[in-house]
Amino acid sequence: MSGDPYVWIAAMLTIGVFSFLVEDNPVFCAIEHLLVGLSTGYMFCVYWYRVFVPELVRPLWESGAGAEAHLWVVVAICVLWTCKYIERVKDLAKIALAFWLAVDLGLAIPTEMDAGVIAQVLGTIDVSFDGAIVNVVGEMVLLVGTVAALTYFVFSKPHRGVVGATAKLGTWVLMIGFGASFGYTILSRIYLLIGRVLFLLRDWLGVVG
Amino acid sequence: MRASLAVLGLVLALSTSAAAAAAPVASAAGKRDGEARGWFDSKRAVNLGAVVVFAGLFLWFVRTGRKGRPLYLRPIAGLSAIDDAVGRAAEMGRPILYAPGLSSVTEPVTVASMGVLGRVAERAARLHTRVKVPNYDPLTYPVAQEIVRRAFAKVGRADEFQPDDVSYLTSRSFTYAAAVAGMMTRERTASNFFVGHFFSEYLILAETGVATGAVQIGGTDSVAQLPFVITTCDHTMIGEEVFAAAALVGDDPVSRSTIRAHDWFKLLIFAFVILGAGLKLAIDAGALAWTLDGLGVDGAQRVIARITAALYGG
Amino acid sequence: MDARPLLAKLSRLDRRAVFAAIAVVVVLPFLSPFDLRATPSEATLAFDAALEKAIASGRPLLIDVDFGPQTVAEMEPMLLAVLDRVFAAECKVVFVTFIPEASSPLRRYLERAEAKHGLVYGEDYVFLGYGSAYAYTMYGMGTNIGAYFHSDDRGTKIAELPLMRRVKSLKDVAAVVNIASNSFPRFWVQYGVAPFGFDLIVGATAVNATDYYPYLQTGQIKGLLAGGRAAAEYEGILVDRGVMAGPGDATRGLGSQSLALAVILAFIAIGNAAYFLGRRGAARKARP
Amino acid sequence: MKRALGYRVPAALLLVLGLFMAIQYYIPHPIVQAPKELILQWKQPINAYIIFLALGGLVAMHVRRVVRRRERWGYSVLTLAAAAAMTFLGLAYGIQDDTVFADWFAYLVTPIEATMFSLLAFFVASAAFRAFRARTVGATILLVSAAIVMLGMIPTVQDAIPPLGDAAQFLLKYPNTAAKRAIMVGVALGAISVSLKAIFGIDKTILSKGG
Repeated sequence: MSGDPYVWIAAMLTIGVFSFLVEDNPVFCAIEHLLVGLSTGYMFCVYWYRVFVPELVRPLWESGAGAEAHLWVVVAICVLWTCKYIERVKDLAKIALAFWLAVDLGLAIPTEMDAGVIAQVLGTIDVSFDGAIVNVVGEMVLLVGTVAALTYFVFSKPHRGVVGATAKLGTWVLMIGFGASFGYTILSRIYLLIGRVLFLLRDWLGVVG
Repeated sequence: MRASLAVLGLVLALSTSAAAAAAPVASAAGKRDGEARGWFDSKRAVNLGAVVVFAGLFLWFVRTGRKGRPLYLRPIAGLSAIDDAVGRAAEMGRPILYAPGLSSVTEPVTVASMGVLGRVAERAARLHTRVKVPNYDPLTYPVAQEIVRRAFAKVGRADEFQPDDVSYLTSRSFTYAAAVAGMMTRERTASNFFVGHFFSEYLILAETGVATGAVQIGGTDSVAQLPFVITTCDHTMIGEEVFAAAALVGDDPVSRSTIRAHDWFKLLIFAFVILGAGLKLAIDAGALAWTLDGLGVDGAQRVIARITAALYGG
Repeated sequence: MDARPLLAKLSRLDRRAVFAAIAVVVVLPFLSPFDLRATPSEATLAFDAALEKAIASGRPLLIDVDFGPQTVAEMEPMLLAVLDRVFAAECKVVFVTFIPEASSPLRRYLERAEAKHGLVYGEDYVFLGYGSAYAYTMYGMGTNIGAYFHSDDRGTKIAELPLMRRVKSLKDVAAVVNIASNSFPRFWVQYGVAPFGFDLIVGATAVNATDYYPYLQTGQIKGLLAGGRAAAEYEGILVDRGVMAGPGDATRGLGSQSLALAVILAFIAIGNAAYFLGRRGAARKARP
Repeated sequence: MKRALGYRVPAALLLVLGLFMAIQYYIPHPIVQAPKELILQWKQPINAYIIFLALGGLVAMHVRRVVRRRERWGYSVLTLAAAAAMTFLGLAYGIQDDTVFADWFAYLVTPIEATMFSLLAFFVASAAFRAFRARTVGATILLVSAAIVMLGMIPTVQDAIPPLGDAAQFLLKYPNTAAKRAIMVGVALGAISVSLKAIFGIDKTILSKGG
């Protein structure tokens, strides 16, 4: 049995969260609101000490007006974004939002094409029918399955006739894939529970070696 | 604006394809010191070509979309179910929950989710139903609030919009899961929407929603969570269907028309896959070497080696 | 005894009965533990081979640890096994993380490894600490690590660390090992491997791992430890190779996991049996 | 002027900077890469600032709930107290490992979040029990595929019936990859299309023309 008060508190909180499985209750509601509050404080301090001060406040403070010009752009964007909360100048915030959108959406175009389309298509055509029968069948399933599943995502043709049949096959491939990864995921979820059980049995109660 | 758009599209297509054509010259210059320093990274020529082709198709269908020709698009399950789900919540006099996912509003899937949110909020406003939007991302939070406010105003019920319904909770995934699970159970939301990018915490939200007896509509691009969306939602928009739903939801013919660009590009992918796989089989089976020798092409092995390296280098 | 009413009742079973069964089955094996050995899968063997190749090259490694305390049960055994392997082979390692809550647990693991393997900080290993805006920093580290990490986790300037003089960018490392419970491996592929082409070796949770099989197939990642079970497989490999004294937590967890899977399958079978009997019963009642 | 600032300027910035961020991917020349590097480095501090504003919004909401004695306002007092305490501890004594701030995180936040995460073990079981019913062809395939993988993952079953383990590996390696690959391609095309629509101003949802 652990003597450390922090371990006892953590154990009580753990049991409190598990109680949500039985039904929603005031203890869980309290723990949830406590968690939101603590996370708010945690996030503020971590981003303040680890990002905001070292990356912006200190360089600006030390070099004053002579700071690298780009830091003033950061300040400008932050000011523009603050306008969202001031009714009269609300629209100015859209400039900061547009900057943010441009950076992410602009960069998404080539990177999505690389990792999402080209890599997957090159992977699909890289069929190799040498080796064991199960690999040959597998490569066939992979090739046909990918094409069929992609046909399910055709929008401008009604799913009838050949397109319909291929899309149907595609749905089945999707279902096999989802079933397989669902089954496989159960493993890691159980490990999470094992982690908490080990905490309660080993660190708190000391029942397990 | 329309003319400048078309001109810009052309300029983009021309300049990038010109750059692609000039690739060998520029990249040769860059190659000398090993690292591509020149004006074009030839390793990314294929990517550039693909983007230019997609952008070309996209701009072409923007043009045809402007002509307003009706285009067939197959129904998307999640989309048609929105009205029933909102109606159900209105009948029961209980609020709707819309979780826009954990990614920032600058991620494409969250941009799509904002489009769907606009449609849901509009329908809810028309039926005097509250829409609770718990946010994970600090940037998505004010944008979502703006969209829901605009939906209520558009239906002439700006006064019924409660700003606190669209709230920022936290940027920690399991704190968010706990808070939203609590919200669903206590506010007894009648219909839940999960549209956007989710991580492992998704199943906590969805299973809690199922336990409250809510109707659930899900749509996500996160491949890892789709198996859980399928098993917890009455209607699911799988991957690209979320983007298609966002294009359909605005009833804007141009947006609708851009989905044709996706399908035409898929056609190119089908052709490339069939040719590519066929060619690989021919190479493996030695058929290609045999035919090249037959045609008297000398150095067939060098040609095949280069094809293999380029296409199947992997 | 007509089973139908029992099965009908079972199909509408309250989900809390399912919860209770899972709780019992997970706790039981820890009260009477039994050691279960798992046969390594292809992905685990690829992980081992890729790590061995990187160690054999003699060049330093970059290990990016992105798991918080919540996924310790599945990810900690992976990290501890990798630490034992790389430090037993006197491999030089630069550590980094992109999630704030990973820093303090990682410091504790490194302190234990430093004591166990007699390491010298700054020469045998360096911990650069937490870098935010993950995708952009990964993309930036491809060309210039110093631009994104001015100093290490302990505040010492990069230039003063001997190991960092050998590792200016990701071109100077034999491989990047990413032990992550979130989707950062996907960003390493998109912003690291795609532009710069180094070897990426991934340890992930079981659910995210199914996302990375396509990357393994295309060679974008060279090896994959998929979830706690793969960690148990890798522990087995290292025990047989004499690197680890005995099986770690992952192997012990296999017992709980196997029983829980069996219980879930039983519930699925019951649910379907009751569903079909219910339908057949209704069909018979419908006939005049 | 308000009209311009309201929509046309942000739209133009989105168009120009969006195209630049796309095109820079193909041009390694330092003249183009230097500004991009700079922009990427701006992300971190701006991101922090935006989080501070959102946290402020959260605190304001809880204060309103307490002041107006809305339903469950007592819990909001708890949230505000916890946020104040954690912030005070962090600012007053720092956030390094040996501080009370780090202890509170390790012994209060972490166990709650880890336990929330572990609830998934229960929910995945209840979802399987409810959803894996052979109602339709698709549901049956989902069920059979999941059952094979689960059976194949149990070491004793895998050793007793080796083909089951191989079948599980086969399902995970081939059809699962095919499904994921098709979804990834579809998602990538969708993402590129949404990006182009936003950059070219065809989809105005986010920058919300008017209203």
